[in-house]
Amino acid sequence: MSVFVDKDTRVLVQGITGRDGLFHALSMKEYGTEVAGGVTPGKGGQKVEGFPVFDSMEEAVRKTGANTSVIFVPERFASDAIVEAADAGVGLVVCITEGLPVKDMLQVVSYLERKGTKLIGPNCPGVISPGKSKVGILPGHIFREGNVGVVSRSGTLTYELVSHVTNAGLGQSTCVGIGGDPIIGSNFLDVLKMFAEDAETEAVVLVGEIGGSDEEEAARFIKDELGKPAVAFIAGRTAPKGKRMGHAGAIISGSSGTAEDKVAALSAAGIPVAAEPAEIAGLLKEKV
Amino acid sequence: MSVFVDKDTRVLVQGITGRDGLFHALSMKEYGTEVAGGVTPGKGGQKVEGFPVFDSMEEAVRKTGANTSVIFVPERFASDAIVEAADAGVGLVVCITEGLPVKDMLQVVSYLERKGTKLIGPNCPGVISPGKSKVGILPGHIFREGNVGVVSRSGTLTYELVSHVTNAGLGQSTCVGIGGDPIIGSNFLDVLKMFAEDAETEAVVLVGEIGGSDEEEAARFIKDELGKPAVAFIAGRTAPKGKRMGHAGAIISGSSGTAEDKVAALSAAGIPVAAEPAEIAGLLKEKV
Amino acid sequence: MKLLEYQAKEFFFRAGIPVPREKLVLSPKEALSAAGELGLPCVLKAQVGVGGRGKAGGVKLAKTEGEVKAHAGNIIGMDIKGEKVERLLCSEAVDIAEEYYTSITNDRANRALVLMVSPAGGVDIEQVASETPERILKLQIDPLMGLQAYQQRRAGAFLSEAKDVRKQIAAIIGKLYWMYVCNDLSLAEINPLVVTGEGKVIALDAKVIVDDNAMFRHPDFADYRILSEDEAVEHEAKGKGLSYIKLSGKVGCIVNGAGLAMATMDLIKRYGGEPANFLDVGGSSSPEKMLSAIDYVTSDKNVRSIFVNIFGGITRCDDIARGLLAATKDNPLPVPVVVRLTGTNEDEARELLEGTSFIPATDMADGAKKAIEAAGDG
Amino acid sequence: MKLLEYQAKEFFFRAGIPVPREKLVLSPKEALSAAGELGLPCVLKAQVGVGGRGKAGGVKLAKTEGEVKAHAGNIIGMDIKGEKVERLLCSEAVDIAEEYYTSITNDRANRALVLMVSPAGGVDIEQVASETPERILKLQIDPLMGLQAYQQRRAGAFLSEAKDVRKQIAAIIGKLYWMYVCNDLSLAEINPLVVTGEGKVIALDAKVIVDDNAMFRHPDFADYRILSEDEAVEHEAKGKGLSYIKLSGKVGCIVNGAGLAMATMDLIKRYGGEPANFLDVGGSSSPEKMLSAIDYVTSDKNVRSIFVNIFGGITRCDDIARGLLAATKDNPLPVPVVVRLTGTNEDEARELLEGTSFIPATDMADGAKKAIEAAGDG
Repeated sequence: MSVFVDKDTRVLVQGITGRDGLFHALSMKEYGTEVAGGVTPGKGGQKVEGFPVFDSMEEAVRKTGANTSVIFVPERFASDAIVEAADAGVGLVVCITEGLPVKDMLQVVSYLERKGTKLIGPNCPGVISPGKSKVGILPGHIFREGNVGVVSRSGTLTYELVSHVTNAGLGQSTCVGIGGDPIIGSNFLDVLKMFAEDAETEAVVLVGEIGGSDEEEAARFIKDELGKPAVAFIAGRTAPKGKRMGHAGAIISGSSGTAEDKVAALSAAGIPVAAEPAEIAGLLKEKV
Repeated sequence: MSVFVDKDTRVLVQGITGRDGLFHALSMKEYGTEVAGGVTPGKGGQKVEGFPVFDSMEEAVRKTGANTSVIFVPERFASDAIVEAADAGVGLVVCITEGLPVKDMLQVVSYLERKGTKLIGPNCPGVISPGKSKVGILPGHIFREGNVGVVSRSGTLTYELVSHVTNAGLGQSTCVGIGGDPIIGSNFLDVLKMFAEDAETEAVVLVGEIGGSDEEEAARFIKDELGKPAVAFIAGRTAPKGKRMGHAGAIISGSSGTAEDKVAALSAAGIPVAAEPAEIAGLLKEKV
Repeated sequence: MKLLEYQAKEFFFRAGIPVPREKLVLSPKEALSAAGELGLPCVLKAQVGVGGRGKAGGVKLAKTEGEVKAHAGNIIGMDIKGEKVERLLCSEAVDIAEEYYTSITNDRANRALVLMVSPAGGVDIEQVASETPERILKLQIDPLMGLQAYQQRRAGAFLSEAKDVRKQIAAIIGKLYWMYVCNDLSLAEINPLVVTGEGKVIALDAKVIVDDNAMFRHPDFADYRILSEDEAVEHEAKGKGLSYIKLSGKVGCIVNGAGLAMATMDLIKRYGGEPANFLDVGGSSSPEKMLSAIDYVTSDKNVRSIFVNIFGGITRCDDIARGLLAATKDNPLPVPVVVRLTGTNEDEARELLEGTSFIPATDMADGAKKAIEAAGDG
Repeated sequence: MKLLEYQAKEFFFRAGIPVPREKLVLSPKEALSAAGELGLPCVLKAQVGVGGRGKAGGVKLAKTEGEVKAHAGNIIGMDIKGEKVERLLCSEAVDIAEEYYTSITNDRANRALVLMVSPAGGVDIEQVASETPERILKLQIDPLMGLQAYQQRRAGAFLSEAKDVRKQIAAIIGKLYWMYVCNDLSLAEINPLVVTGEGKVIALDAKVIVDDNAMFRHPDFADYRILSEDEAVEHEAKGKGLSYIKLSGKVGCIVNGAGLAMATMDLIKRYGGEPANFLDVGGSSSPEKMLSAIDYVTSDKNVRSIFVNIFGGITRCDDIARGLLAATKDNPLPVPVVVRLTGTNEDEARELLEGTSFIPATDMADGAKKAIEAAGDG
């Protein structure tokens, strides 16, 4: 058991003939993920680096039996690609592309919920269950099989934290980057609920940042319902007010969404918060 | 047990201060239905014929604990009224109003499905479980408690058929008029599925008419899945092609949707079809 | 409300869907001048609401001015399935390489819009559906998401191998969808959608039906309403709350409820008569409504008797009775009227009609038989 | 993209939402002539992107021509939270009977639009939310159904007892919603929405933010972009694929990834330094991007050192190294640069930088410390 992906994950890459799509198709394959092929409208019938290319997700799913898709198409076409994947029947869509319009995503998220299709992202690094499967752009070599679940609003900061966890001899069950776009398919709560039910996950690392109140909600869930130990890191203690720090949601509006608030909420819920990335492994070791 | 309504049904009348709304609020109450009050925006706080009037469904549900609504507001406001009822948390909405735009209804039906709110109509006479509750405009005195489930696309034709059934000494478990608008909330299949699971329903009368292929689908379901005897009546054997016979759906387009096709499909599924309304009771008696 | 081709093409044009260069004309003279503008050869197409105009000789190719004049003269005034041709669309002749079928309509069973395309264009799509269903692609359109770009691409790919043609089709389908949604249509059909010799995709014919229930949102559409004689009567009746459809029999019907009205017609036929009309007076019938109902039925000179069949639910039988009495107060009815009233306030109604010239009936079958007899029908 | 008040009011006006009669002016002279047109008294409002202009003295009532000239002269050129006032909105004075708060925004947690109204208008809504949450009504808007008429009515009823006022509010909220949807907004706020002495409801202030991700659908909106000096730099950087925000410290940062960039700033602070900026070079960083990143950071004259912190995932460390080398090939860097590269191709990168003036760091903490030391900060 693991979360989102496992050995049975069969991936289609939407936008496989693009530079990033192909690079990561190869990188996923190298990691051991079963990459069934890809889709680029108008380029069906070709092969790129051995991957079959299809014109549509419907055809690709029908011919390959894939159950997952990862999206690298430009932002203007990304929401259509998500819906096409859901309609083609895949159970999980990972959208790497960033910057999707809010209006489109509000519709997409509501639609996918109705269809029962899970979505990670947009604007996310993807998901990995070390030793089983990787769907996205995470650098596979820093991960290691184990029992720590990681959920994060960030990309490279996650790698930084994971590398400390791995170096400390702790492996990961699943690591999910939920994405930094204004509207995302899976938020902290969605992933934490999955970790709560995942037998392989024994402890959780939560990587948050300024903006919104997702960390506060996560703290409440961890305290009341997760049933497993958790530690956290919050980025943005030095972020100025009213400035969007890269991610759409990473902004302190008025006086809400500060790192202090989040650290306080997590601490109050009994969740240790690392003062710097290197501390995360130590805190985690005390818990497991 | 019964279908859609029972002794616990508590009704709010949307448009209770209108002529039809008030007339049928009284008629339902007289039949024994628990009418908790009604809603007319801008007229909250009044009482009409003893019924409390509220400004909004939210307030009305909160203050009365009603679980059902019946709609008598003009067609331009009816889809909003349906959504308001669903959002206020009622489990069943019966829309008597006819002539709702298709675009609106496509949205409403999809939305209510997601919310888990049942809808009967628009353009329907409503539903009655004799001796328990009546929600709509059906004339209560022609019904009688019993074990025949009736489902119909029509209004007065249903009364005609029911009166034959009642006069023959057979009572009804529940009688549902599903409505004649282009898009309706509950169709034959939805109601037949409920009859299949309803312990009180021992046989079914299906009242169809020309147009569409709902009767054909119903025939398949009755044969394969209903598990109870059924008889049918089809109106429109003499209807000309290409003319809309009152109901939006009652039209023979090209060569499809004819009464002959429907009678043939029902007969092929082993469902006796009455040649005229008076025959229905005799056919039913042979079955039960 | 069904539009005529030239009106539907106006919708297409505004939506940016390519159509041939065309001109509406009302006479052979106008046709000649239109042909002069458009160039020869050109196609003359009868503008009628009924289908099958091609087989009926209502569509002709004209290669010379003489042919334009002759064909226009033949088509204008022609009777196509009971509809007199008054308008002619003069259209540039198009070099057709491929013909497809495309439509968006409302799928009642699935309660969703459906996009339907087929490479078998120019023919009856129902025939294609029953004989070669694999040549039709149906795509449901989700009410939340609307038509997706990938669905447009899939439709394009289903119709053609050529990339450029696929792109044009996808774009046209997108425009057709927006036209459908923004105008509250219940059908938007292009049959055929053609690829010309030069590889351009254009809508050669156009069929548009507006959702009658949404007409209140488009008050300007009333100007598009062009009715045949029968339709004009039906439309006028609708304005008075009556669903009236004229048929060819002798026994007039006045019924409350569409289903019961059909069943009444069926019963008349069953007992050997022929119904003269479908007439649903609807719910909450007022005496005024009954008066107009009688007017419509008796204005049909074939009618020899009337069967009034009312099951009182909302409709109160005494209201109906009063309406009948009011209608006969000043001038006696020209034909016998059989009355069957049951349900709400039926006793009161019976009393009201007692001793009048209305013929009472005990039930539907009795009423139908008496009406047929009175009409001398069957 | 956040609009200035007068721009937001243009959106309101086009959407049919009542606003006061107003005129944008750029000088006291223009203010005088505007006041002449609008009549006295009038209100002069500084047009700035930052909040709190009222407290800062950027909004003044002028009762005489003398006051118009004096206030306009004071406000134009005024510095409000670092933003220099260049534009002034001259607005008719409104007789205020009631003040409400109304907004539509995007609720990230619930992934839905939310309509928020409060009878406590004219003040900070966050304060209302924390102190008297019962005075705020929040209604979620379903993406399929959109804002429903009943929700508009409910909002109106929450704000006022008066039927006519309720109706006006419901109508304004409906227009606000369509304005929001059609223009891809991420905030549409009216604070205050006022009832005048005559019972007319109008939007006295207006705040509109456009969803940056949807700007491609509204190319004309680019004309609305008015940037302060800092914002202009940030916007220009964005065009080059960089998220750059200038801060006030001495240690410049160049990082890949927004989260890691914030964590890097936090670490510099933790070890006693002050970050000079936030800078995320994003994924797939090319040598060109590194060059511009260095340009931005070194254009800040406070910067005494730079910490390049890269975790290679998509970003290849050797690309970063090549970018750094290219940037120093022609002219040496004006400040010491500490480099920490880990992840994809890190060995290759290390080799590339060996023997150059770049100061290598083993990890984040090491890099932060070395950069602080190099800056002489802390």
